[in-house]
Amino acid sequence: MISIETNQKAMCLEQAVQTYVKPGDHLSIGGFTVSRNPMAAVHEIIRQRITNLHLYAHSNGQGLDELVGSGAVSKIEIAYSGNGRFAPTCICFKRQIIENKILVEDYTNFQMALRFLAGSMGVPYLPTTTSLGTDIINKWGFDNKLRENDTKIAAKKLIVMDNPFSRNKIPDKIVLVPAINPDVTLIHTQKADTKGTTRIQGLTFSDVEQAKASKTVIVTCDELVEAGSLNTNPGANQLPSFCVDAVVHVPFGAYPTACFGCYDYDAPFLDSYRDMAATQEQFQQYLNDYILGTKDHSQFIQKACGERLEAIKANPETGYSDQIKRK
Amino acid sequence: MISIETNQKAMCLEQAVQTYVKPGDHLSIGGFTVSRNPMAAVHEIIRQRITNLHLYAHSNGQGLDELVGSGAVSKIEIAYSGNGRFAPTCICFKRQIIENKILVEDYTNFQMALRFLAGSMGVPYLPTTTSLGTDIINKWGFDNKLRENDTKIAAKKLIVMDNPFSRNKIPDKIVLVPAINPDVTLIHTQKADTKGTTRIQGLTFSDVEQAKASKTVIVTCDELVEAGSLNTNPGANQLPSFCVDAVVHVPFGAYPTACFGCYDYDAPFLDSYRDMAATQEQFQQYLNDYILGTKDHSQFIQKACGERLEAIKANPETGYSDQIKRK
Amino acid sequence: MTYSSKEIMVLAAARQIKNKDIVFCGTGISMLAAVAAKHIYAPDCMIFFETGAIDSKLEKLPLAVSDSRVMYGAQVFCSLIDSFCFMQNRKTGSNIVGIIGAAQIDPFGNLNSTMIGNYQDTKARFPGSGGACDVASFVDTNIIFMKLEKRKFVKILDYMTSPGWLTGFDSRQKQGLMTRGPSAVVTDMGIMGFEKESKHMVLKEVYPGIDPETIQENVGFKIDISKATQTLPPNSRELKILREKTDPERLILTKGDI
Amino acid sequence: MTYSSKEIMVLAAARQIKNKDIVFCGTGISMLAAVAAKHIYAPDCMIFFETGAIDSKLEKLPLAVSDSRVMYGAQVFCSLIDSFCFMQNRKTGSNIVGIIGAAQIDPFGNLNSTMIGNYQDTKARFPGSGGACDVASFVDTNIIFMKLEKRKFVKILDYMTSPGWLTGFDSRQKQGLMTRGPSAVVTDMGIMGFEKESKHMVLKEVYPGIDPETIQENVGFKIDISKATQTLPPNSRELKILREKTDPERLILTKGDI
Repeated sequence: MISIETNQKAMCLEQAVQTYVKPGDHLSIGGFTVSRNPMAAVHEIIRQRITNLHLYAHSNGQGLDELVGSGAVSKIEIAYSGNGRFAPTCICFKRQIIENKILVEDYTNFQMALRFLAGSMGVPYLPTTTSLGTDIINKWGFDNKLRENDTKIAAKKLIVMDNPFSRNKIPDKIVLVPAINPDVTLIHTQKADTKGTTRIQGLTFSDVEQAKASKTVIVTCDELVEAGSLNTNPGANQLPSFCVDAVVHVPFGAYPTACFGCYDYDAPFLDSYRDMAATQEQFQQYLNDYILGTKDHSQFIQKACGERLEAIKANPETGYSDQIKRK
Repeated sequence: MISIETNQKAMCLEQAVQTYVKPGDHLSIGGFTVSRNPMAAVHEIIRQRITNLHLYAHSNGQGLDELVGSGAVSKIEIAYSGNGRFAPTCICFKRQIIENKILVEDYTNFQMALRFLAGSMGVPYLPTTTSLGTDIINKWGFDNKLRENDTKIAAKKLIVMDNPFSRNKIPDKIVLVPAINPDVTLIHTQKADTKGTTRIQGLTFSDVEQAKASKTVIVTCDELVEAGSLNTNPGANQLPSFCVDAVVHVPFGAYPTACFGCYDYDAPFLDSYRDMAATQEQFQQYLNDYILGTKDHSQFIQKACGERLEAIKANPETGYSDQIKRK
Repeated sequence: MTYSSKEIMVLAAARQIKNKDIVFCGTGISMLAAVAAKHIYAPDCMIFFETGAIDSKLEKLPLAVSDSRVMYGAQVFCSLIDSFCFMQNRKTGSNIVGIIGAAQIDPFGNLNSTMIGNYQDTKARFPGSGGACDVASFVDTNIIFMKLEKRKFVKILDYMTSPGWLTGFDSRQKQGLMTRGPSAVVTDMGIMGFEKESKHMVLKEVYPGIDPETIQENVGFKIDISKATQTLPPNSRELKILREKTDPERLILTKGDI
Repeated sequence: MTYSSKEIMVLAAARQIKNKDIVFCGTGISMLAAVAAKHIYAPDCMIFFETGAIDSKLEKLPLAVSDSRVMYGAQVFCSLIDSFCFMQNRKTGSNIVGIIGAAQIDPFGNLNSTMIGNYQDTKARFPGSGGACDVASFVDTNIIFMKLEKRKFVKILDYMTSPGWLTGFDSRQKQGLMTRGPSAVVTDMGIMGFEKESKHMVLKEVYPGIDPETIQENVGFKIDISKATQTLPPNSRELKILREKTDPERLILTKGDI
């Protein structure tokens, strides 16, 4: 009972990115600060020199910063751009905003999560009461003209309206945040099967909503298993195969960020990245040496992590590593 | 590190219902048609003769029907009232509507789920596009006067408004469905710990949203485990302890409905229930014999199921029983 | 080979399912049709339920959409909300086929599964929408199951639970619904469709041995029966799989409502 | 026993946590304060993160709210949306205490964690709201962490990321926010509160050895320092647990931003 369509989903990363990521696409990437950034896929986008991307991320760290630093991104909508203690604000992100090289639209954490949820639900917006009275509402990064010209961008950043169900004005005002429907979403996960059934272990962040909101989805995974073999525990799976277009087996695909239960973030590398990204010249050198100068993710890891690879592997009981130096 | 509050949550069913369910309360019950109805708790409400309840259910079967039949319910908001092949429409429910003994407000499945979700999110409503042009929108079971008099009922059944983010009118109209915040929610689950951490195995239906939307929550469970022992697999748990007020150990607490992995629905009993509930007189006799005439759920099961109990126990591999006669 | 009207009805619906389809079905005969489709015609179609069980294994026939038999061996457990979101989202929505039943249908395929009488003065009561209105609102391909009876095929519904083509022509889009109305009404005597422009019900197929006039007699409003073709009778393979694999216990084939 | 200003700052915040509290915290020093509270004062408080880890075990100090160390041994994994819903819902909302930091604060406890300059012409950039605006919008008890510096305590924010008491008095309610503004600003020299009516910042406590005048000198606007009391110095038990159990690797105590 294996269909043709089924077999076409498992492919190499080069092919997946070539097939599904186009210049100018609205791209969404999963993960959260130091965890499960889809780094292998991000690096492949950089290698294929795909540019002018409109990036959606929730609270992303390394993946966002490298994409932005490489010049692949022209606009970004986001709640948070930081890499934990390693980079309280993402480094290339910070520089490119100050140098006016990317346009940013700022939302809150809850709002970005609601926006992906709205996209996955097929509704144009979801209501909340967060951010009333703040500059999240008052200051817009994308002006009306930009919004009119690109119909993939929401017609408005957000709308404040009266609560139509109000009794005694509780609550009185509602903030409507617009849905996001990316052209393509990249997520990295611990396990997937060759049909596309996807299992995220540990926290899912907003990966599930991002994927469900998206027109196409690329899943990279640390372990690729036989079609149907995840069906023994359906409650542990998040994405049905019909939500996924490409499944790519990439061991350590989130490196240098963490993948709960598989490996930890590579703290020494993230510390050194801070220096390697300190200026655009240095970052270009990093790109040349580490990304453009390597053929694929396994070569990148050899260069970036080398012998530390054993140390970042997770303790199967706790899901993180006690070996990696974090200070 | 066990707190006083922790220990107070595990209690007997009589105490839990006495403490948390009051006449006139807005009550929500979990489960779906033939599965995981919180039957033991429903029967205890009937035994304690708590009345004038405003009932919220999603797509409930046996629990709803017995509550309604017993006269405990005055108003009900619901998507579906049926018991699978055993009662395509719930029997007492049908009779009491025709006899004008209860008031009903009809919503759709998706709308009821959204209403609980809205309640759990603390927003007054959620938007959707389902039901445009239908009598779900045009015909209201609760009139404006009733809605004005009971401020726990939503000010309006629903509101149709223009899509404020509309581009090319896609979508053009939006249906806003109001949040539900029950006074108390009853759910039955396979496992909970004595602090209140709750694990539902199999489909969760709308139990999680109902519980999170509620001011108080009573969880009955087939297995009560030591505080913290479910923390070894946090991804399998749905409700944190701080959402739960009372945890009650009730083996077969969903009987005669099914509890995935534990036991199946008792098909012969559900078939005979159809006859026992056929008239109000017969149903009163059923109540006297089976509910009021039994002291607790274990006595009820003895009477209702007797020697079939072995047959309804689930095959641990499939989660259901191959022994129970379903024809 | 002889067969019952229920059997041809189930198979007639099942034949419409393709391998690429993601099938949403309700309880009873619509579930039987979906499972039969998977067993006979479209092994790669995925069946899912409003309760959130996706791509269920269905080794045994469930008697309700919450039956533990929809859970065993499923691909993913989702929430109720997720189930309906799959119908609405950009990627999966267009591949979803709904199969639902009702108590009444009108000439434009609008359905009543709520009540008979005045809403404030109920004469008969059904379970309510459940997911029927939602699937009828959200999917592009919706197949309706109805036993052919005059009291079921009525000119005016007592209560419109689920939207069909509303009042015909472009009334459905005008109300804001973004998908197509029902594509077929599968009955125990034949299959109805809807006229391209007016969206009024027409007879598309009659089952072998049924006279189109008999169908008209059982419909409470006038339909065009002039262009109906004959449905292929079930062959022995179809019947064998339906009887021996899909419902060997005859839980639905001989019991339960249509 | 000697202690650093960072240590007394962490302990001053941690002392405000009670056993019944459900503590929401961000990265860095606010996380350290939450974990210290659980180790020292309120073993039954539950710590949760915007990433959805509820009641984390926290055997090792996480370096980000997505760190795998927040996942191990947690009670429940929720979604990001769930985390913020717990703040808003009727049952759990009032027990939640937020602990957040920022780059700038104004006299009414409004915060900037987004940028310096004009929004169309950025001079310096911070990570953005993350969950800060949400927690500041939703919870009744919000504790703010700030290093006391004139460039951080400013009269007018460059960008208001998170709502405090807005322009004071009842302006917060008038904007539609349904909860109270911040309750305390914990700095490395003392603790600020907000005047009951006007909601203007006032000095509540000074740490031992700090002159209230010095605090005023480091605040970019005038505050009432006349009613400040002295904070109890950390005792040896507090310091011992903080140093040996909460951050034995000194990941935050000697490194990282406040």
